[in-house]
Amino acid sequence: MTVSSFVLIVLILSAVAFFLGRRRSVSLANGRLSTLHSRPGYYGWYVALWCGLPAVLLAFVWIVARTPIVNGAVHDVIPEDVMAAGAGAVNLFMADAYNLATGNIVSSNPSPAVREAASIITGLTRTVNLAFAGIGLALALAGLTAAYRRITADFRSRNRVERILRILLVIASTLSIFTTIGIVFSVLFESIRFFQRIPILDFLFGLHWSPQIAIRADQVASEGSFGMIPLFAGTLLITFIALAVAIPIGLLAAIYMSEYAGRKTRALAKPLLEILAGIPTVVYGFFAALTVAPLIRGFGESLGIDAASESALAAGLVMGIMIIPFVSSLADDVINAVPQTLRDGSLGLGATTSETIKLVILPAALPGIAAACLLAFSRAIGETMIVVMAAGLAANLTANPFEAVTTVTVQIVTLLVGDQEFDSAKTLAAFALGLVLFVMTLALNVVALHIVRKYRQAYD
Amino acid sequence: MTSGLVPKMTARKLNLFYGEKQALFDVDLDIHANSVTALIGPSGCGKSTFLRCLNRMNDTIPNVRIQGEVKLETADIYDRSVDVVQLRARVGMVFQKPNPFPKTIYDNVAYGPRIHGLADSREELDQIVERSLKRAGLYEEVKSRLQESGTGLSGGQQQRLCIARAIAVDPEVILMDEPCSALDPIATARIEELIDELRENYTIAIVTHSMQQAARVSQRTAFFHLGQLVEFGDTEQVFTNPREVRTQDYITGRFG
Amino acid sequence: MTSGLVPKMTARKLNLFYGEKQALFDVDLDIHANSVTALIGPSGCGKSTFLRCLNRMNDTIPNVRIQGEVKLETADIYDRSVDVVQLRARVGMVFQKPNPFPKTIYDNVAYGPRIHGLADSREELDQIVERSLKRAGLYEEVKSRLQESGTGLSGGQQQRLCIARAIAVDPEVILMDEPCSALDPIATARIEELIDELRENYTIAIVTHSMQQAARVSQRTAFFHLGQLVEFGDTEQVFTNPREVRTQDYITGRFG
Amino acid sequence: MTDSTLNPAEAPMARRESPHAGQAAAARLRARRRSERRFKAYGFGAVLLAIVMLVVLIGTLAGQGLGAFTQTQIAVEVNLDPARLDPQGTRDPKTLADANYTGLLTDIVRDNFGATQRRDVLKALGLFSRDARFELRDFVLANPDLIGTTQTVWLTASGNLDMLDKGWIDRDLPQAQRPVDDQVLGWYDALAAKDAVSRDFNTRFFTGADSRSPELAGIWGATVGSALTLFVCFILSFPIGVTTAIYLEEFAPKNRWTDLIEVNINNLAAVPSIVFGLLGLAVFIGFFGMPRSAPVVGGFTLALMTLPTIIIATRAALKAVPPSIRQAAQGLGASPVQVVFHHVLPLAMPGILTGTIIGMAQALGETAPLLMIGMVAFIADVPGGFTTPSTVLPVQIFLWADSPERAFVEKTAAAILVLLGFLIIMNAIAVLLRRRFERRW
Amino acid sequence: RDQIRIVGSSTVYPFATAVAEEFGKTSGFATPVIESTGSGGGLKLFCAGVGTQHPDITNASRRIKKSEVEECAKNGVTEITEVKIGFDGIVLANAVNGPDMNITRAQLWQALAKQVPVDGKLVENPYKSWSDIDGSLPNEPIEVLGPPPTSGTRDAFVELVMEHGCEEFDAVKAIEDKKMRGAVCKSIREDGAFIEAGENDNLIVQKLASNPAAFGIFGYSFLEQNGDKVKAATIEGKAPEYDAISSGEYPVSRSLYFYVKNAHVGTVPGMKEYVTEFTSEDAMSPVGYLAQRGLIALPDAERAEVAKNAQGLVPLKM
Ligand SMILES: Nc1ncnc2c1ncn2[C@@H]1O[C@H](COP(=O)(O)OP(=O)(O)OP(=O)(O)O)[C@@H](O)[C@H]1O
Ligand SMILES: Nc1ncnc2c1ncn2[C@@H]1O[C@H](COP(=O)(O)OP(=O)(O)OP(=O)(O)O)[C@@H](O)[C@H]1O
Ligand SMILES: [Mg+2]
Ligand SMILES: [Mg+2]
Ligand SMILES: O=P([O-])([O-])[O-]
Repeated sequence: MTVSSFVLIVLILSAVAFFLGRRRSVSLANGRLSTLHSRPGYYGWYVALWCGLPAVLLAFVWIVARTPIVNGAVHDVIPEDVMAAGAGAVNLFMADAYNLATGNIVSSNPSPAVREAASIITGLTRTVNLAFAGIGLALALAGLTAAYRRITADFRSRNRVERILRILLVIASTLSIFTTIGIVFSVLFESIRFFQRIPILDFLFGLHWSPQIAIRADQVASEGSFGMIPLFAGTLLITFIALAVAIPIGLLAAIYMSEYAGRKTRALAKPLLEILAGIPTVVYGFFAALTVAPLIRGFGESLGIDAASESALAAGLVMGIMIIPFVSSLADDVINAVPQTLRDGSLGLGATTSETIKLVILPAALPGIAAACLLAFSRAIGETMIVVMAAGLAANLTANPFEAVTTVTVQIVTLLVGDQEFDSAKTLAAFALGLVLFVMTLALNVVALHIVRKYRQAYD
Repeated sequence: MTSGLVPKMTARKLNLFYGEKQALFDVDLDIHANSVTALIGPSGCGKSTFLRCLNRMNDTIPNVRIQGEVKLETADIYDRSVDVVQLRARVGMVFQKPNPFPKTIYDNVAYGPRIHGLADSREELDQIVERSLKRAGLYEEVKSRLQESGTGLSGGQQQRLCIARAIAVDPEVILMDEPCSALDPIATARIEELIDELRENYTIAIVTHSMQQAARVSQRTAFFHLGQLVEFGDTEQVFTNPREVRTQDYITGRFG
Repeated sequence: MTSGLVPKMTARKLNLFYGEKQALFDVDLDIHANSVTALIGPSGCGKSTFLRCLNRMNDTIPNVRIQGEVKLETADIYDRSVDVVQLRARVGMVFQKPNPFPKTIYDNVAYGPRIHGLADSREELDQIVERSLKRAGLYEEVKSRLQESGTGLSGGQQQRLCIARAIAVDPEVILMDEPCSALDPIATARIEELIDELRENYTIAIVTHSMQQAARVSQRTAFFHLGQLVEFGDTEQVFTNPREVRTQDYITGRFG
Repeated sequence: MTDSTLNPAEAPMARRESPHAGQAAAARLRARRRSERRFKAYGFGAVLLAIVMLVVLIGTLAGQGLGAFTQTQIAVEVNLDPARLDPQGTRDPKTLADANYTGLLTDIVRDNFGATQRRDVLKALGLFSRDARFELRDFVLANPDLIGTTQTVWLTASGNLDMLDKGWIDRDLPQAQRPVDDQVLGWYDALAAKDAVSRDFNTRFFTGADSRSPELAGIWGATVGSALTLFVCFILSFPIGVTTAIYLEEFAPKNRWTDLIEVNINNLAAVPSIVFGLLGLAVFIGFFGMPRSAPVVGGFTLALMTLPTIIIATRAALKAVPPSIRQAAQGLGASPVQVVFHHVLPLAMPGILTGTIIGMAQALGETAPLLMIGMVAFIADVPGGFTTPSTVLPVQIFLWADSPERAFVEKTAAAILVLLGFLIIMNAIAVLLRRRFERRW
Repeated sequence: RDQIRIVGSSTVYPFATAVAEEFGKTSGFATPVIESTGSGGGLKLFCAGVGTQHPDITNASRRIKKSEVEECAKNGVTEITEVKIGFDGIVLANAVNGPDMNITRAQLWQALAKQVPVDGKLVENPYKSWSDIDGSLPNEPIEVLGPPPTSGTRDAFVELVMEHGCEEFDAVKAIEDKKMRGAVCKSIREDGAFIEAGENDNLIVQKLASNPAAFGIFGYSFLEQNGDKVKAATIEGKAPEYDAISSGEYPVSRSLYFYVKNAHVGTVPGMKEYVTEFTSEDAMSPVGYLAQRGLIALPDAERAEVAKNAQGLVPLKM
């Protein structure tokens, strides 16, 4: 039996368990449902969860454990010479055996050892699967009966079910912690290796970024310089420009849609704006580089400013357009959720709509608006393609938006996908940049959290 | 009889619909200057609806349709040229459900004067806030916590806060929708005193469920029933010698 | 004296703090089964706060700290083992500010019975809804619009809807925070009748600002002032022969 | 009685001046009015500006890309020479299928264009798509009895010819600057004069997968890949995101630990997407041994990236639900879980859906993390399931945009249009749902 | 898995995919999956080990490095077949309406280096316009869009143009320290005259089209397809034309490769056949379909040699 069919069977069993539990509670109630502690559905859920959850957990163990079990057995029949040839050969041998066993690849005439291994794989896999399926089904049935037996009229099934639900909620919310841990780990070790090569202070406070390092051993290396300040300055500049576009436009659009526009206009405009968030960034990149950048260059020249054809301004402006919906749609929802009584209270005192918005609605909706802006900020920090295409890759330390700059994210991406070398500082730098960016945004978020807390006005 | 009085606001053939449902039927009513007009009637008869028509607060409810005419002095307030903001500044309102802003008590009261530019200095604003809270009989209770949130007040305190907030704007007409519903007798007495005091300079319309209160504070009383204005006249006359049977029944509590 | 009655709920040395601010001071109070206990006192004295302690609605407010003991029959409701949900199903509440769900009128009333499984069939649920609305004196007004939103009702109608919603759950104790504040005399009479009727099988605590109402419907009256329980006794005694000067002053309206 | 007979003018009142009448008040009011109008105009301008940007973007794309929905075909005379196709005369389908169609094609260009020199033949073969030989084969297999006759067959034109036909190549340029030279131009004109050039709906574009030849390239493979990937992404990120938000906002005690989680989630939103690719590579492919380039892995990875958006939006929406509604339900004895699921969640639904729309839109347009997990790839088959190699729309766009062939410019724009169509369909459901849940209180 | 998995260079990607498609359509095997990861990234994946979870073939726009071979060996990837498939010309081009350019590598170095010798001394690059370097060059400001330091193309450009160009100057030759000299030769100026554009060559072409003063550095196939927009500069008097690159007369061209993991041959179906297809005359010859995609074919003799070694899977020795 495969895992998926097992899971399917367990699901069906749980559905049955639900109806059994429900029916039992109803029959216990003798037609007076109010004599039950909880609604019949909760009894059903209770039995279903006890039937399904352990079995599903087992399925995870199954998935994780079966390959090692089978591989362990196969290991015993691997011929000496293959063993001697190293891990790669073993791996290939295994691959051959698996291919033969599953019959998916027509391999060139397999050796007897491979044949034997394949037959072990076939046999053992079947055994392991049967064993797990057997245990799993037994578990499911045991859970079902145990839970079913516990049902009495005053059994607190709702509390039980809700407790399980809460545990599931807690588990879901720890996922973000695991993701963070995963991210930190996936950048930490490489960063440490980077800092062994490049002094951390040079990295943190260096004013020059030019990761040119010899890529061929026979090349004479030109030492790259790894000062991240220009990158962070560039990131800030572009993010600032993007937010300077997105937040006012997004917020004003949100206000207009929720407070001024008619229902129909809003129903049309909001989804339209949301399309902006879904246009692939390559498209924005082309737009920024080929339409906006020349305009800005022309504009700069007409002002007598020496504008580069690749400029922070072009990238920032277009990025701003891209993140408008992050602000407009989310803010529109929270503004819309402010109770009407507050609007009435203000309007009744003779405030204009705009005064009402500025003085009453926006403060009340502040946490949501702040969340929207933070999200927009985050998105701006993380954007790559537009910057690569429109602002270039040159790490200039400048505050002049008409000049080319680059961002941390862009450098991370180009370092990771560009030509790389094992262990070269150039490749490792990407991880160090990732780590520092992570820490910096964390600090910013902490500050933001406190500010929002401070100014939050809880209505009602 | 108070026929010597000037009508400050007049409603003529006022019909109001919530979507399909008609809530007011051909209401003709004058609200006289420098007097208190009480609106009474069973729950759901349209008192609040009528009151909200007088400063166009019904504009904020979707699907409301209004026919007829409402005048403030000589101007039709539903005329396109009318500035709703000015109208609402001149015709203030205390809502039936207290709805303080999620701001400090001080800011709640200062809100109106600020937007209308009624205070030229911080001190003046402080004075307005203090005076308004005092007139609403709330000052003593909250003077030490003016910087705490208005939503953390008790029900009756919130109601008085909303009254203070409304009178701080210094409107010409004050519409009060059951301003004492959450108040104890003493606070009620304070508000009634306030109403009496305000009457000298202002025009007041008040919705109340208490016949005693209507009799105590108002000069004229309008009795609504099922969206219709059944009877309207001098308070004394309405309470002692009602012309309509329905009024009689309602006042004596025989209705239902 | 009605000392022969069983206390359904008892509060002992109850202190409550909103953050730093103490709102209740050492309150000792028994709510007797099958009787109506009225809580009176000036606005802001802690009546609502006390009432909310009785079914732990204060738990939902941040920064509230409670000391002392509240028992439902013999169980301490602040005990960790207590199921708050079940407690609130047994001790129902009508809030001071009507707060209907943004759902239909029908669903507003049917919600409680649904989650508590009080109806075994759709018809039974219909009956419960109809009966509850009738008992709250609202049915006639809304029977044609049961599927419209509860938030589109007038203030008084919303208040009665909330009463109907609370009694539909069939709790043992009903806490009512100014249930008639937005009601006209006739509707008030209807609710008072309801309270009287409920008293036979239920325990009721009611906050009111109307001395008359307290005198009419309650058997026992508690007078609060500045967070303290000043006087507590049989209603007749409290109104005719109060032991404390403050009570006397309040009842006669001389307070201030 | 009423006082309607009374003339208000007759009874001028000596009353205190209202602060809302008079010169100063009027001036103040005018200023406020102006500020009101300005504010409203800003709002309108903001919406308009955003929509204009959208229209410009889409308009440009449509101008470039709509052409790709048609494909040029050319008609040629084919001598179905039995000696070439079926020397034995058995009409056996296998023999017919294995015949030398490239040779037949060479015959065709010789007969139709008089190309005999090797150079000319090659150039003339360049008029046809690389699949012309298979088209010929299919034609023969479908009509074996026509062997021995001469037939007119429509064959797909090459990308360059397609560009020429659609006018993207400027004929007036000197030969050296054109991708097609004068000889090809001459052939084309001859064909056009015979009405042997036509443009048909490009079904292959909508049903095929990637190809190195622009005239054969299709978007369906990437569309299916996107659908599979986003399905996995949604199935994971929506429930997990919403439940996380519910836990944090409604159940979690407010302490340092939950603050940490909150900051953490906000911070995850700022992690560059490629880092999620690294994580996906390490965890899903490296640790769990999931297959490379597969939609499951893509979905998992994008889900990690989408989660913060959904969580943040959901939390904002939950926060915005007034406490009075929670209290009302609690007062009736609803359990916290019931309060949330019966009341708060439905009211927060618009915000949750908005977060989902935006998060999914972002996931739909993302390429960088997919690079790490092998989805930036040439895949010539339409993916058959969650574990078969596949690519996604933005990757396809990215790859096509990087191709030298001129005809891919048009395909790129068309692929973007398809992606936007995909986005609109995906959003439409959510938008409709959202409208049903919207209400004010 | 039943299909070949290929990773590696984005430069080789268009050619490899063309072969893969042809292979898939005619051989009966599944069409290989080809990822565009960049040469270095591809080699990293390729060298990670033997087994079906690792790729079978990697493309590279440069030769495999010694360190990479060692890394491969460390992970058990010992037998690798190197297949050289042809050349990629790197061109310097500008908009068709811009000035014609006739330049040498030495002049290019002068235009783009960070430090240049002036009067025998190394100074920060003072040249603002091309004509500052030589009167024969156009009187236009120097503005060159080129690949970023992370790109293989950039390395090739540095090696083929910069390192070559600098050797012509005595002041450079005079530098004793090898490291120093390397740095002087290879460092590219950062004052804005050289603009690091992304890896998308189409974008560079389009940027050039809208900015006649600018030059760009990109691959030959893009020049071929965009003759209406851009024109190439001649370097040392040679225009980047097919024959000139093929014969090696045009100096700026590099070789393209792919590497086969021999251990996988026999396990993964079709690998041999794929290599055969790639090295067939049909594909690799000057009239083959790869040439139509812009690949510059190897000279005939070398091609035959490559095909023979490749089809025999002769392992690389370094
Ligand atoms: N959430 C809160 N936070 C802080 N203080 C509060 C809060 N709720 C009530 N208070 C304060 O506690 C005191 C008692 O309030 P409570 O609501 O119990 O009064 P009450 O007797 O019900 O008055 P009313 O008749 O006006 O409703 C008041 O001074 C009030 O301002
Ligand atoms: N927003 C609304 N949508 C639909 N119907 C409404 C709305 N507001 C009020 N109504 C209905 O209009 C009628 C009049 O309502 P109104 O609020 O004016 O009553 P009221 O006289 O103020 O009653 P109460 O004393 O209970 O406040 C009622 O039947 C009410 O249900
Ligand atoms: Mg009302
Ligand atoms: Mg209260
Ligand atoms: O992808 P590359 O050819 O630049 O390594």
